[in-house]
Amino acid sequence: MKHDFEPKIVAFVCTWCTYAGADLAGTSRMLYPSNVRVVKFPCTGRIDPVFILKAFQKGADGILVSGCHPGDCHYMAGNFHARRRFAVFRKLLEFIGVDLNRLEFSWVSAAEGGKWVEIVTELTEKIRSMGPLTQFTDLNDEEQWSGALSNPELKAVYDQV
Amino acid sequence: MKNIKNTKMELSQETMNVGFIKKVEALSGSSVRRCFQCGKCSAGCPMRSFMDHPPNRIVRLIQLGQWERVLAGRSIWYCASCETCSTRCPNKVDLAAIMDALRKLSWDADGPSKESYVQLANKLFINNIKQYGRQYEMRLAAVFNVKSGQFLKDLMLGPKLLSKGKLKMFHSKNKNLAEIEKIFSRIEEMRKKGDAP
Amino acid sequence: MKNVLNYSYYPGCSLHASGKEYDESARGLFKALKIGLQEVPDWFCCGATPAHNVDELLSLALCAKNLELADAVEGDLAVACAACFSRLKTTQHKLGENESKRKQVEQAIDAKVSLEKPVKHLLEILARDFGLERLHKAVSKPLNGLKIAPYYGCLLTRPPDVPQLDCTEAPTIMEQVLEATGAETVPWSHRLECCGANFTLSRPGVVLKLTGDILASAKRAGADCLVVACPLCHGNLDIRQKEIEEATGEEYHMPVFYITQLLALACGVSPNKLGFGSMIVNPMPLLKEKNLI
Amino acid sequence: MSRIGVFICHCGENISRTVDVEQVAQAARQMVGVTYACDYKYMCSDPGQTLLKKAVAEHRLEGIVVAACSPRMHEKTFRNAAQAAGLNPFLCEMANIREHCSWVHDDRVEATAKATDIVHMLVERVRKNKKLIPITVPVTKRALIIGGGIAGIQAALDIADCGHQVVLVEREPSIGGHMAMLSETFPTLDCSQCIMTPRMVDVVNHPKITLHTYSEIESVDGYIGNFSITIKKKARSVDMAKCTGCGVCMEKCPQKKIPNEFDKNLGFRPAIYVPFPQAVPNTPVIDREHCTKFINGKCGVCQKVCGPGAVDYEQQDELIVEQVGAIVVATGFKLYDITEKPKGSAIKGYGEFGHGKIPDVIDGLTFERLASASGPTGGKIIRPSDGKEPKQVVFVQCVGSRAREKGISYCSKVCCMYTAKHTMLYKHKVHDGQAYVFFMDARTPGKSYDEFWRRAIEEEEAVYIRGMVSRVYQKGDKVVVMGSDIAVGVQVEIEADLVVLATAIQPRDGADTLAQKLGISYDKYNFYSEAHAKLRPVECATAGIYLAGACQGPKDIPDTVSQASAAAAKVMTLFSKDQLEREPIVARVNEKFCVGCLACKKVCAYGAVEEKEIRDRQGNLIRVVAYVNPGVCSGCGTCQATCPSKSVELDGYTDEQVMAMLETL
Repeated sequence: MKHDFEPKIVAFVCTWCTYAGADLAGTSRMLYPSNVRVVKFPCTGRIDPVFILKAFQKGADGILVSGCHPGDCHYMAGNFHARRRFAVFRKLLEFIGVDLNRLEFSWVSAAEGGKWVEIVTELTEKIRSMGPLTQFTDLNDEEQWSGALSNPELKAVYDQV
Repeated sequence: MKNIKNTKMELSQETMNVGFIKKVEALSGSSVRRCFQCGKCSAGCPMRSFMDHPPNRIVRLIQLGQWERVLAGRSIWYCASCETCSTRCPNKVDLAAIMDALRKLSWDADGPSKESYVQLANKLFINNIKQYGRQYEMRLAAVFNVKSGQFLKDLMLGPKLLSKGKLKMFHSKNKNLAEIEKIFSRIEEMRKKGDAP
Repeated sequence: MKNVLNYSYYPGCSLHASGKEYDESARGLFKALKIGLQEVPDWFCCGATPAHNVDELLSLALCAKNLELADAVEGDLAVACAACFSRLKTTQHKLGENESKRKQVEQAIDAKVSLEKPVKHLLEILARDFGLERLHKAVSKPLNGLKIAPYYGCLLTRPPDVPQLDCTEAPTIMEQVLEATGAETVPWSHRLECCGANFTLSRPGVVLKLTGDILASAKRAGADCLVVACPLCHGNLDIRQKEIEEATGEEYHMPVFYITQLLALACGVSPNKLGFGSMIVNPMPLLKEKNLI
Repeated sequence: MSRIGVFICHCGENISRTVDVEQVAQAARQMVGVTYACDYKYMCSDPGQTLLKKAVAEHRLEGIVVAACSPRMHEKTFRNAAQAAGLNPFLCEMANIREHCSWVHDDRVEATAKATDIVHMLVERVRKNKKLIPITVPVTKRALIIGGGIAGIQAALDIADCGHQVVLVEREPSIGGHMAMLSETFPTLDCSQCIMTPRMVDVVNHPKITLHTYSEIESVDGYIGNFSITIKKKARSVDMAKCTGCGVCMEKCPQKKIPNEFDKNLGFRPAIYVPFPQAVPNTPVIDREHCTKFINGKCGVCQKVCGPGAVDYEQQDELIVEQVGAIVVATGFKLYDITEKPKGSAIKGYGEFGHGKIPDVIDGLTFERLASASGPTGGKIIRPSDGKEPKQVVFVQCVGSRAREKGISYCSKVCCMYTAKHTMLYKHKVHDGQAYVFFMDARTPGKSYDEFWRRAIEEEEAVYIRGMVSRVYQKGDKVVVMGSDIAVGVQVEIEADLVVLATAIQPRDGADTLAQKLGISYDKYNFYSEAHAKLRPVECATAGIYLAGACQGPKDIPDTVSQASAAAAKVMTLFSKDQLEREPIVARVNEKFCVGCLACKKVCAYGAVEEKEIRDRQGNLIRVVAYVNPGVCSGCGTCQATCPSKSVELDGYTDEQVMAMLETL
């Protein structure tokens, strides 16, 4: 291994633009870090913020959401809905204490294989320098293994049940 | 003559001199109407900064038959005949030839334009040919300075060139001189008869 | 000694006066290469720019008459001066395609115009007729280490369908000829710009500006010297260089050679016969520095 | 689902060079639910597919993951193979280990690990996949065309010639639209009437075309393949079945001085009239606003003189219903009327041109009528004010167009060309006249267009002056135009006899209300929006509705006809099947959980979400829920991500499937 820490990046992409753009990076034989896992959706409009939480929870260190350029959406306005939705969602993420640098949004068209490579590479390097995201995995471990309820109020409720 | 450069153009069939357009086209052998004012001629013209009307505007003024504005300006006398405009014109408007035509028209009319130094130099040059058959730069320069009243112009250059053997003080007569004179007189005659422009 | 090629020769007025080193070196070079040059007897002025500037018919007639004179001498017509070359070619071109102009000219010179004889610039003869390979072989003193800015000026290549010497906007003929001698040519921006030749007498201010730009560009490109094929360009670049330096405060000291001077030097002609002494900007220090004399 | 087969492709060496395919197969065998895994040199080849089919049968596979190239490349191939093996095609997924893995990574260990991860994700996904059945919708093979201009006529004839029924609805008494008003057309200068009127006659004679003129769309119901259209036939006051088109009524009508709209008010018409002699149908209509009989009841001449007894003052507006499967909207344009300044509109007037005040300042369409051989002057170009022949005519381009401040920022596209044409027509008719054109840019993209424009200048000697006109005013019997030649840099003044303004092109009045009836989108100027500017230029986002001509944006005749034929081709594609089959990637509403907030309806760009009333057996309304019409839904899934109660699911991309994939991280 070349690095101490290999971050796990999940990319939520739309099938018409960014997925095709990533395909183009492949057919053009461009190289980029292998940390990214791609999840395909018909449109960024389909991407529920819950998926992002889920991915973080399951150990993703960074997340990329990418779709068609504004105005180029295959479904006319799906990417606008997504953009608006995530603008709000970022506030929530900030509130629960996730560094917003771990979540990136971009537009990559079907013709922008190079841009896809650039974005994935930059994000990987950025997350690598930030280190792993432990908040969620720690929580996960506690829930599953410790069985201890740290909060006295919760404990009271638990005991009642 | 009052400065008409910036005055309003009142366009009508009377004020647009179509005859002038036709004359320029005939003399230059180039279409004037073909120009669509892309400005490439002015973009590459080495003399643009010395001109009052840039080359593209000259063509535009011809298109509108504004002969006074064209000939009153000094632009035509500052064209260096470098052919850059004609070479690069996307519409094959031969502006260098059009400039020649305009100078001829101005020359013939003893033009409203007197870019006198250039006119004078051209006149002397042609007279030299008529008189000697070949150019004698020393004579050309000296006469030019005398006629233009710039007695001291390039004063320092003369002796230097002379010492380098670059200026001939004396010259022999060309054997074909009679023939040259005939060419001049024939052309003059043709013009009198209206056989030549 | 038999010549490999033979030409009739039209030097033009300048080559008998301010451009005499062009004439001397051209004759020297051609002799060394065994190319015959026979001057057209009693040729006269082609009219140059002033004539066609104000009187196209006169200009065409003068050239047509000269072409007629040239017919008496054997061989294609070799022309050294770019202006004469341009005028003669233009005349052939215009009279060839315009019936009425041809008739007028015929009336003016009282003879049939003959457009058959090919008019060739010296460069064309060297690069094409004689050939770069033969030229390369003839070099006895390669011009190694000399960085040259070849200057074409206006009339060698423009307008496109008239001189047909080389590509109008990106010619390489001078570079090719010079590189055959082992010299290095620099790529530079002002190869094809106008020097303002026509105004040297009437509006020297114009010349100072245009020629100044050319010198500055050549200096920027790192050239040791300029090479020209036109006596008018030479006049402006060489004779007025001192004035330009005074006006702009820039120092150039850039010798301006006729292309034939350097070629002849490379082909072993004695430097004494090449008119280096006639140049205003002294080329000797440069030639000595490069071990060429 | 627990019997998954994993098939890993080498793709020659494209994958196996960087990915250890055997190791991936080995890892796959350890994954939960995987019954069978193998690798093969070329999965997409015939032997590869046979291998796949055999494995399905032998191992009783219930789901398939093909780890190979991008699904964009071969998903269809492998789904077909799965189907041939007896599996539902939607139980086959592709893991992209070529474009997204072997081609973009060079480290064999990393690439193999990533490929294994990708396969794992897809295996988990397939386990949650459900069988999906393609959606079928019946298609009524009948098309509605709205608008009887050249666009509507072209589309109607194309579709009808293909053997389908067409209903053509036109608001005016005659079809023909603007093209019937034009004199000659650029760039060929052929006579507009000569090429237009035969097409109009073709329409009326076509056995497959039902023509409703003087009619408007009242309402639109239904969806692709199944529209129900209510059409209002306005009372014509003439029985079309009885009328022979003899024209006696028009001759005898005592009202003769009504300005003729078709001739841009240059001529007059009676109260019972056909707009122009070549009108189709050639049945007159009574203009009830101007007819004396309708104003005060004191006439009735036309009824008396009508031999067949076709004139019917009692006729009422009539509503008819037509069932169609597709709609082509071809409502065309109108010219921006700079004399009026519509209230509440962002569009400002152009007082400085004096249009409407100075009689000799006219618009382009008026000039067309002047130059038309069948126009009010018989093709003689005269000034409206005194009927004299104008010797100096000034044309002004871009009046209203390309002027953000005035409310229209777009280019009207046809003005440069028709103005060039006008200068030619003028020169052909007034040989000693001089045409001047003030223009900002000449926009002449199109076959033989720039050449045409240059011809106007170089051969027909029109003087083009680059620069906009500042003001136009009356001076005696002349109209003075104040402009500027920006090439010369001085002001220009021309004392003209006639000034022609090339005013902007706008959508027809009422374009927005029609769009609302149809459920299609339109831009801020009321031009209709296409589904995709490049790839779906003639379709609306609403399935089954197509666009043709200037209603979608300013357009010239060749472009209009092309678009109309393209729209017709789209309709014919739709009609080529009895049932409309669509990929079943559509959203479904779980009515049990739906709270009826209809947030989904708001975000749906296709209008696929409808309100559905849930009633008890007595018919009492219990609640309203959302319903996604599968015939209209395009499957973007925005509704699902929006739904606050998670009661919409997009088939093929359910939350369950996505979550299963994320679980593997």
